[in-house]
Amino acid sequence: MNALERILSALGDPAPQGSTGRDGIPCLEIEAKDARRTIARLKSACGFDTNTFVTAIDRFPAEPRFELLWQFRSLVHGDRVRVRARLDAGPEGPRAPSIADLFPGAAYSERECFDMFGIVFEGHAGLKRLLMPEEYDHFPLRKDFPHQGIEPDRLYREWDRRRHEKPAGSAT
Amino acid sequence: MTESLTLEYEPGTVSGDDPLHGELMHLNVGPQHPATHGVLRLKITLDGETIREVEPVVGYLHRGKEKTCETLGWRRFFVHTDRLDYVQPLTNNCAYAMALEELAGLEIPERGQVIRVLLMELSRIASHLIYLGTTGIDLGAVTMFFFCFNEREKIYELLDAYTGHRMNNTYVRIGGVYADVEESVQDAVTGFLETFPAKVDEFEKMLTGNRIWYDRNRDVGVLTRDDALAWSLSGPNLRGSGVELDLRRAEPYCGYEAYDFDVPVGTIGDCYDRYLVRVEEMRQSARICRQAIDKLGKTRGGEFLAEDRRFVLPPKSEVRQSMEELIHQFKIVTDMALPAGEAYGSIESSKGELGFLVASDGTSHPLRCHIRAPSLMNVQAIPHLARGRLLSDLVAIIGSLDFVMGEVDR
Amino acid sequence: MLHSYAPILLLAVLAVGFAAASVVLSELLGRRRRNVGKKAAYECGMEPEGNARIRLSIHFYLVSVLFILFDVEAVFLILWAATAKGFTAQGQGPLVLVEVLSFVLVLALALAWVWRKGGLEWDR
Amino acid sequence: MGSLKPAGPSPSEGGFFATRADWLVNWGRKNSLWPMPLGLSCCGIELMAMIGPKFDIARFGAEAARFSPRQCDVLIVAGTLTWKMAEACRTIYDQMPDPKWVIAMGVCSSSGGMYDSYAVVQGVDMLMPVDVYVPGCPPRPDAVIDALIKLQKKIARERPVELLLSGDNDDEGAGTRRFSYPPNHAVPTTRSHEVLPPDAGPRG
Repeated sequence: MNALERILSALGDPAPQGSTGRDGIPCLEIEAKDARRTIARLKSACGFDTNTFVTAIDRFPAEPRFELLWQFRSLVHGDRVRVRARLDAGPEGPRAPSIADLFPGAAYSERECFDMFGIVFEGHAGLKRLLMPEEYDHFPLRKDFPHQGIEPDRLYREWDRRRHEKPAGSAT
Repeated sequence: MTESLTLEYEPGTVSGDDPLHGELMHLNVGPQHPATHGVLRLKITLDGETIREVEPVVGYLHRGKEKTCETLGWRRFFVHTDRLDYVQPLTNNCAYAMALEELAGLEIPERGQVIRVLLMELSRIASHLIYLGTTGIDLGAVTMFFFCFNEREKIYELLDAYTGHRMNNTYVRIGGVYADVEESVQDAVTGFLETFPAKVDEFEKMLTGNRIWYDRNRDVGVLTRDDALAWSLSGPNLRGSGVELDLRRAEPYCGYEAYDFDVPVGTIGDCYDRYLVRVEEMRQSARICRQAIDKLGKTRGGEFLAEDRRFVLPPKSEVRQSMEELIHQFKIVTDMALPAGEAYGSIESSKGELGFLVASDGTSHPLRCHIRAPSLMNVQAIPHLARGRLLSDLVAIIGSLDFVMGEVDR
Repeated sequence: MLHSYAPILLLAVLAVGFAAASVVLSELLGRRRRNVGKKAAYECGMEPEGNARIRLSIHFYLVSVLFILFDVEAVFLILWAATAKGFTAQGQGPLVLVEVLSFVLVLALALAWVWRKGGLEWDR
Repeated sequence: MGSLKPAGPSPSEGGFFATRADWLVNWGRKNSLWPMPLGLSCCGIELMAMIGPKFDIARFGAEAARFSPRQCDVLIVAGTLTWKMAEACRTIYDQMPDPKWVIAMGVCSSSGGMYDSYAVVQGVDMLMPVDVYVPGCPPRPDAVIDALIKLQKKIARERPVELLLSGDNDDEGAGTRRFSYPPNHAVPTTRSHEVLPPDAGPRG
């Protein structure tokens, strides 16, 4: 009874359509809105107790543009599952439910997804940029962002100008 | 200009019971600090010496590796994987190569796998030596730094003899390794393996029974079994908490099922257990290296690189003779395309589960290459472990979680 | 009497001279470049937030007072030790010993009281 | 960047006392270069190996690696400097007492190295004057020791006492002089496979 059947049987009623990827890891295709329900069921029913990563793929020309990927591993059964959901970039950017309360380990991965793709995770406690400076206003890993960046030294020059106007040496 | 210093005193958050309590101090253990093992910044709120709140700020070494992979293409990204977890460059190469081979469905010849196991285990020893050296010097054992770096220099010499460069040697290719391990390198490694276990005993004699080391590490940063799983920790940090999960045993790759080694597991899950687990792992890695050297001896002259010309460069001699090999080389060098699809390959690196999610749309440039960094999860666990402890315990916790910023920030 | 202090005075002069010379020379020779960041407090490369003058917990003060208490006791013991040889030569050895022991005993009582009251534990 | 002026006064001009004093001051400075190890990435590991037992820089008086800029003479930028870290790096450079020097260790700090991405400073000389560049990724520790020796030779040629006598010492502006940024290579260029959104105007 391979991993895919075990998961699909445990997920029960509206079983998402699953397939086994090239690397032998079962993949589940689900809708973004019922991601939390499925993942909560995966954690409770199927024994997936560790979140390996949360990441996204920007399939730029295709619509819906972003694809969110969660991957979990079960210590008891020793197998993995990958859950994927397609997000379309709405007017104010793609939105997705956060699973940071179910898996505390996913908090930083979600912050990185927000930082790199602009996917807003609803319900995430401290959703701010993880890697780029907080005032950075682009999303680097989107396909339409140039590799060398747009004016990468703007924040540094502003800091330098601010520094010269208000010398930091004065007693604050 | 001496303006009067107005000492406006606002009580701040005084913890109710003790009126003589001081205010909270906001301290910044910033990106440039010896104890943070790289460019990690910790915003700490201190109540006296007790840490009230810790907030790690990462990203000071974010070089945009995943974007670079999409720009450079699969083959040329190999050089960048060395700089991910820069204390064990060859392990990152092997992880990346395995993920690509899984996507391409490529089989590696037996000798190539044995060489990879040897390189990975030597890198694991080197990485644990850096852990021991830097954590030792942070907690006051200065000689530990020089002992460990002395051993690490010997490993540098081995890799220098084999690959020609001490560090960041990018010697793994898709389908195997770049060159064969000659007799001289094999003897050098054997020589190193004879003296190394005695050195590890020396380290243990210095630290394990040491009263200061024991008090600074025992019951500090205790990580229970469920917390470790919930915070997605893996590797020595997870095994320190009593969970026996080692990908070399749970999901064997590269022929690891043929080696016998045992997996050290801690009990309480504090800094001391993680230290014991890592020191024991160094001995086990030396054991695996010895078995790998025997296998190398047996398969001398065997194939160390696959023959599949879609991904593996033909040797130079053949390229000069035949036209097909020239065309193969040209096609691989310009754009080595991987079949469309998605694959996740992960190995047991010295920090935990290092994985690569590679998604290809059939061209030579990846659709997505996500690097699953174990060190990012280690940094994420710092606030959970350090809250309510003394500031000096934070140094022990950072040292014991053993993360490398190149992998955290990618 | 004065000449017995000569070595100490010479040593003091040499010490002060060396310190003054190095400060003056480095002030003169070092090329002073006043730039914006130089006077700012160093906090690992970041701009320091908040004020460094905050009210600290009372336990820091308690530890320092205890240290001074037993440090001064050590100073008296050193002085006593320096002159003890002279007294034993005059035959008053045991008397001198009893005196210093009573002094140490009083302070030992203080130490015991502090210990029992829990003044020595740091993280309560 | 000490007080080295390319067309400095010729030795004979300064008079016997100044040159002898120069020699003494430079001898003292160059043999006690306390490094400020700004270990950012892989070069930081080679920097530690350099301080380690085999390539010991204690032989050059440079092993007192303080981690506070207040007690350091030479800033060794070891590793990839990103724009987010650039502010901290420039602050640390400013907070070092004069005279100070900078060694850019490794190709990443010398010229951005293998990275021309959106987050990497294309060379530390975009932020501060650099005295010695060390090629290599990471450079072998003996290459960095060679750089240290080159820096010592450079210090030996300086003229601190002479400047003192000629009164040109208080170079007020050096620190706050607006350092002119060399051309910013991080201009976005279209890569062969990169896809442009249909409405994107001309690049750059």
